[in-house]
Amino acid sequence: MVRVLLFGRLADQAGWRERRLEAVSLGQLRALLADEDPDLAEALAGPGVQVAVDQAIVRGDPALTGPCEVAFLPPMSGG
Amino acid sequence: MVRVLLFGRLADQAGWRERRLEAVSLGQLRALLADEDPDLAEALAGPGVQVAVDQAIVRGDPALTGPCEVAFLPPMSGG
Amino acid sequence: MITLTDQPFEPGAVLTAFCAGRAETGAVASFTGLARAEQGQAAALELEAYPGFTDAAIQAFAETARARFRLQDYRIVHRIGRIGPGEAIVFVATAAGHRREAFEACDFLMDWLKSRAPFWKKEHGPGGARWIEPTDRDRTDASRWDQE
Amino acid sequence: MITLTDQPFEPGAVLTAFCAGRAETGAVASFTGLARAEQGQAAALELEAYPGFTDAAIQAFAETARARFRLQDYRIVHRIGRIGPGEAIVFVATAAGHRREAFEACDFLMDWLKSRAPFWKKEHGPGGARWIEPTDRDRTDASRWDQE
Repeated sequence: MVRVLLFGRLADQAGWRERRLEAVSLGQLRALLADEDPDLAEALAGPGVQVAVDQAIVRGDPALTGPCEVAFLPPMSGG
Repeated sequence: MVRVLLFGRLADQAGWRERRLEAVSLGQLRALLADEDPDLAEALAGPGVQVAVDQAIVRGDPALTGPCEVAFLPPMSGG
Repeated sequence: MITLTDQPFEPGAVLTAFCAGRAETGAVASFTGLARAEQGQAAALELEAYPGFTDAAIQAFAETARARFRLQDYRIVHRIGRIGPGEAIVFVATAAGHRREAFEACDFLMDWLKSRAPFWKKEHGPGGARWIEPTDRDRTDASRWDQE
Repeated sequence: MITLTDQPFEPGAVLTAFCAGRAETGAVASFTGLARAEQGQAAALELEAYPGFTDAAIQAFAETARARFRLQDYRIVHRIGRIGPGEAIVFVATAAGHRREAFEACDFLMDWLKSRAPFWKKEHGPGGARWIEPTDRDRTDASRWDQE
């Protein structure tokens, strides 16, 4: 089970901030989201959007093993 | 009548901080003080000691007309 | 110590607590960032953090500041959620033996917090809400420290 | 506003009052100078001012800072008399639209206050009392601003 979190403009665009999905890799997670909402999936892959798995920034298409948290982070604005 | 003020180490050396004397110029005031306490007069003329008449820094031997305040200011240490 | 809070806080009270009992400190610099009304153009600011991730990132950065400027201590309070005009957004205090280190560390922390810390900022104004990106000046200020 | 006081004061309380109602300020920098115990080498500090002259000199300098850094406001509180370890000697706060100006003005005011303001400072320690002159570092810090 993957806990998916969206922040900033990504959450506004999706209309949700958190949900739970089943996926074994980040790529599969992106594909599931694209099936439902292609515009959102495009935004999640957009420039400056970083992905954190269990609060650590990742690149590429890591495997998601066991329960984990995947966060999509738009460009940070500072405080 | 001249109100004479000493600050910092000058007051410690003199043993007083404030007194009243009659003088018509700064030079005459220095001479009066030198009669009583030559070491103090030397310190008052020492390097870095500034003189303020009515709270404005002066140089040389200005006349002291009417009631006024003469302050001897050793090098300022900052706060 | 680092605190993220969704409640208004009083920077002066934080400074009082931070200064207490510092017989060997000498220098405490602080910075308070207040939400500007912008003559009514900014009705409110909304700040989003990623709990856990944002705190950890601030902590890691603050520890580099502590080492770089030989700080004795630091204190950071950052608001999240909706912030009204005139309310404190951020408070940073640094304690050091001498003022140069305290000032530079506070400045350094603020440049990073304002430009690179993991927050997402939305400005609510009369014409609606918009997400804000760091300004060029924020980037320039923060990059001053990279060159050294 | 400038205050010289022979009573202990709380910098946090001064900061609270200074930040109140600032819906268009954005940035408040502050500096608090605390008396160091120096591991018992400094039992107390004694600061002498020339009432009227010292305030006027600080005010004149603060107004140059206000113009130079486009400050909205400033607040300076300076202790005089006998000051124990850990007590606040000086508090300076500056308010500006943006943080660079607030920080630089606060730094500028402190450099001058620590090195050139009309105070006379005596340190009471275990070996007696001695009058203190500005340090080389104070002079260097203050002269940074002369070259610009």
